[in-house]
Amino acid sequence: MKVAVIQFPGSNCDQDAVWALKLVGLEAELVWHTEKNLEGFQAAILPGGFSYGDYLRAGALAKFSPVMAEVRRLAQRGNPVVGICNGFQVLTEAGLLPGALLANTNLHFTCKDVYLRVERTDLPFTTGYQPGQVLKIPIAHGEGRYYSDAETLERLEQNRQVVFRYAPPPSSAEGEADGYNPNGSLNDIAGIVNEQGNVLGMMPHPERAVEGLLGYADGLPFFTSLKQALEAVGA
Amino acid sequence: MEGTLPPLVQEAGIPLHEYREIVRLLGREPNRLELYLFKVMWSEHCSYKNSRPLLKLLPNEGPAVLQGPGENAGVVDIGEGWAVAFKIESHNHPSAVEPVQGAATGVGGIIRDIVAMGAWPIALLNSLRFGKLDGPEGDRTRYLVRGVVEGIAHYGNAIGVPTVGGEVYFHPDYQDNPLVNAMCVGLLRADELKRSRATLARPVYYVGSKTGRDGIGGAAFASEELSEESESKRPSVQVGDPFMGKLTLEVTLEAIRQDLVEGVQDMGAAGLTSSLSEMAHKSGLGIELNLDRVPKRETGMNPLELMLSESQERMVLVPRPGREKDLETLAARFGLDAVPVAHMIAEPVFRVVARGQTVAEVPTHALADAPTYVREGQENPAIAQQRARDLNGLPLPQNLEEVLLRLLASPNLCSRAPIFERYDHQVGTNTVLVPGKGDAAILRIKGTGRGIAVKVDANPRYSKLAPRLGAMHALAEAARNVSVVGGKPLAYTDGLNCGNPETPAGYFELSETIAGLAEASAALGLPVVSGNVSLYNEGPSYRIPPTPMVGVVGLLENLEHRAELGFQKAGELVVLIGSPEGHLGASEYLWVVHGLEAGTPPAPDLAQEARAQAAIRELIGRGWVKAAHDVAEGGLAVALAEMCLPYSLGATIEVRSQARPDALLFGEAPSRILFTVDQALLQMAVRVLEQHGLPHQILGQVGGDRLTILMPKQRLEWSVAALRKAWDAPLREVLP
Amino acid sequence: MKYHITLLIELKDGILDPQGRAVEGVLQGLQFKAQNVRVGRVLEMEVEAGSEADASAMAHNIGKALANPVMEVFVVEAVKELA
Amino acid sequence: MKYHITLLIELKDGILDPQGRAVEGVLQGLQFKAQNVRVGRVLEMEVEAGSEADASAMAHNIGKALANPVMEVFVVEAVKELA
Ligand SMILES: Nc1ncnc2c1ncn2[C@@H]1O[C@H](COP(=O)(O)OP(=O)(O)O)[C@@H](O)[C@H]1O
Ligand SMILES: [Mg+2]
Repeated sequence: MKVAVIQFPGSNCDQDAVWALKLVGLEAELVWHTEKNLEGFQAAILPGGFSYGDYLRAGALAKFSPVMAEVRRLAQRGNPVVGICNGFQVLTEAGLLPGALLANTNLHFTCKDVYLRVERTDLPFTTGYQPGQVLKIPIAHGEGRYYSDAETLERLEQNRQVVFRYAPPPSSAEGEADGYNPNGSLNDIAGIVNEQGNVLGMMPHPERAVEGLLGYADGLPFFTSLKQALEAVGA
Repeated sequence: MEGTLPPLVQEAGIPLHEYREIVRLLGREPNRLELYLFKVMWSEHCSYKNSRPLLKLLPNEGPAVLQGPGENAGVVDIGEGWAVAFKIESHNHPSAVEPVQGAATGVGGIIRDIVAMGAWPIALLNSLRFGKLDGPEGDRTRYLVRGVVEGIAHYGNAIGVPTVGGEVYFHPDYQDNPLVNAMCVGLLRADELKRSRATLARPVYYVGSKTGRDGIGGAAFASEELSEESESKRPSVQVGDPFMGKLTLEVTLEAIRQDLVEGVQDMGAAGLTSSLSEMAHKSGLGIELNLDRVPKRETGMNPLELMLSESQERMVLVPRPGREKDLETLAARFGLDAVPVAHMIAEPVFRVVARGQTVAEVPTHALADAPTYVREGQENPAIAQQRARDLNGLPLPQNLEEVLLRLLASPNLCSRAPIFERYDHQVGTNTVLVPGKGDAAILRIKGTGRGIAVKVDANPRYSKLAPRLGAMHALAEAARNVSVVGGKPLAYTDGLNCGNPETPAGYFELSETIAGLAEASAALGLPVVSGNVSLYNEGPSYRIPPTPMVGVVGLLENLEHRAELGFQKAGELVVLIGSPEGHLGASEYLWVVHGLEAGTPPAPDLAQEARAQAAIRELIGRGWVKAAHDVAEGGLAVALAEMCLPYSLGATIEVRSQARPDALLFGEAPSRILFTVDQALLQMAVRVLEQHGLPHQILGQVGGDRLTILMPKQRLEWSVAALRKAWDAPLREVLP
Repeated sequence: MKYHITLLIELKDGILDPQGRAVEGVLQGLQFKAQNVRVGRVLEMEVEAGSEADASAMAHNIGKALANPVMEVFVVEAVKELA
Repeated sequence: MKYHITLLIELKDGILDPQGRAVEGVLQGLQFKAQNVRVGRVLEMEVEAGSEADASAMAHNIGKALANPVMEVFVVEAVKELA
């Protein structure tokens, strides 16, 4: 039940992902981007950060890393593959997920809490959530505006591939009701899956939201769901 | 010889008496390269020639101190085998010339100092000073603010170290000379502390980015007044590369983890020259550098350019015997250059070789031991006059409700969210108290129940009017901020930003500032473990206020017991430690409402300060207090308003005193702390305050969505929403 | 032979370019009446190739590798032989 | 008349270009032997001007306003009359 956390040069949420995985009792290992073999791993996480400095375009250069061929193979075999923040950008750049992530409309890196509505609870990452549940999860990115052409968007919606959507806060004391979409994403998209439902990308950071001590708990079910899914397959 | 300065000396801009000293130390005339080695090593930035005699006054020992001043960073013990390394560093002049890259490279530089101690950087803070946002100068100020914030965000976010705190002040005296100081805190195992040392015959490796013509002469540049000439120095601007910075950090720390290296040193100001010569000097040895081996980015670089280059993202590593290949393999894995460019020699000289020829050879102690200066200071009489101004006749404002809104909307008191939202303050998943939630940031130490609290502070208005008091307040307030979240202050780092020490007024301010720090250090029992000096922040028509940016690190032994600043529970009682009466002298109120910067800052009572901090820590440590906030600029009313904002929870407060209402509401005084406590615990809490011999008052109760203040003759009331509106807007306009 | 390549990578028409808008705002504030401002990237580099045609083909492939077809287009702006 | 302007803003020689370095490293990994890669910005926009000479002058002034003289240079790459 081992999860690979891929380390590109410039990844910086790699250790945080390992920490969150271990917290729910999953085995996790860092895998350097030049690795050509993911044998023995049941799932992979592409963590947040600034792979290759995010130079040229966030995620643009990491798609050429040798390990990506293996990530693709894992995805094709139906194993769970998760891209968080920069990892999401890498997955779209690599064509493992449709669309692209463009510069936030506010044109700057933004680190703050956002609210997400869970649109699907039948995925290996979301069985622990209630349908329509609203989560508080932090974001930290400069290029998170989800974009795709109209057809792709339509298809995403029809296939129910949108997993998380930015939403207004549940109570007014917790922030503004308008302006809840932090980056200008189309259809308030914060996270999507591929058609098969095993490759997920999201801009917010569930791995930062797994401990009450840090003020969050809503990211925990993400990882416990993943654990259950992996155990179900393993068993 | 006076009239006939040798042309070389004139070109290098070295004072004649220093040149003579160089000739004496060498026993001969230096060649051009050697002269420049002296120029950079004897600059204030590298040699502390004006500040060293004064800095000796600062206490630097204490039970927690593992490494005091003198290394790349100070280190304190935080228990369970862990230690933290921290230091503050200025990047003022580069930021004035090119704000984005100046700030970015400032962040990169301080991170490398922490890494050089063998510590994993876990937090960044910054302390910024700008001129006016209004009036015709506002455009340039906004340009600088945007650039500096972008630079800090660019570097810190990408390298993956959370920026968890800082402070920003706007004051007209920084118009021509903004200040950008960055502080970094790193975590290490106490027994893995590294120093800048090497043993005989060891090869010395250069690791990281290649050397280009970046920032040539930067260290010397930093020690000069900004002038028209700075324009022409522009081509030498250094560009930060957080991506390479991250790889360099990982190689260095992994090499330490695998025990491959015996010594570590960053390449900061004055690049190869200072890093190698200082390491040799500290090791009691000499070093021979072969310039042909230095990785170069550009062709045709001459020895002088190589020696003075301040290219970023470079480190010096000294492998343990037999581990050279392992180090090279490790660096190759990250795609970095790792080249033995030098080796340690017995003869205590710094020898530079290029193409088989010795191009410079200088005794290491000569470079290290710049002459020091003790000067005569004298206060600028205009400041004494401003201080002496009588404030008794000050008119009372008509509408006190409006005054609070104006204060909350002043650039020095308004919300900092537009700034800190641009910084990743959570990467690393250790940030327990994020910016905006507490007076200090709290970081947990994974695998323990412990945490550290960090804060940097300095009030330029106090320091301008009374440098000695200002410095005392800076340390007291930074420590108080750490105490009110529940942390016990352990030690501090200080970034001393002052004017030209060669002028009597500049020297007066520097020496008074250090004297004030020394006094407060002793009284509060807090040692200094690292710091930085940035002098010559002065030009023909301006001098910055002396600005001692004090960064305090404190320990929370049990993270369960901590406090934040916002009111959290309706029904809790609001208690004030200290007196409700504040002083108007040097206050933010006086400036914002009356346009005056005058009077004397309040005189700190350091013994009471220590007791107030101990008391609030005790209350938090017992688990009785979850909300606490120090009363700083803007006085009681502003502090209460700030407590309403985080959770949109109001309070009803009654102030009983015959003092002027503006002094009660907006006057400032040290050692004051507001906290809330459950009714059932009130008596016990009060007993703690009595045991500590502290004046205190129960002011009122938390609840509702309004802040109400009942005064002897009037009732003031604001909705929390109105407070927020005033407070939110001003910096949003600068950073949309 | 050595060739110098200039490659432009730009956002497709119709995709919101907030940076372009911001620049437009700045320019209009400065009384330049610029419209439809778009901001993209220019890459300059040197490559070895047997002929100009080879260098052009290489420039094309590099553009293809670096641009994201979801929202970008690239243009080989120039290919010049270096002395 | 309307003109289309293309403006390149690039880092001065000798100034470290971290983006260029990173792109170069990746291209070399892909067996493109690209060297001295530099990454800059390209701006495209439309302006009103009385003549092509006026439009060029305007392009020049815009370049001057937008390039950071501390680190950057600009080139007016093209000025074209629009139908
Ligand atoms: N104001 C100060 N207070 C205490 N220590 C200081 C102060 N200024 C400098 N130091 C110490 O002097 C030493 C030399 O500083 P510096 O040359 O800035 O180091 P580096 O080159 O590593 O940045 C360091 O140990 C630093 O912490
Ligand atoms: Mg150092």
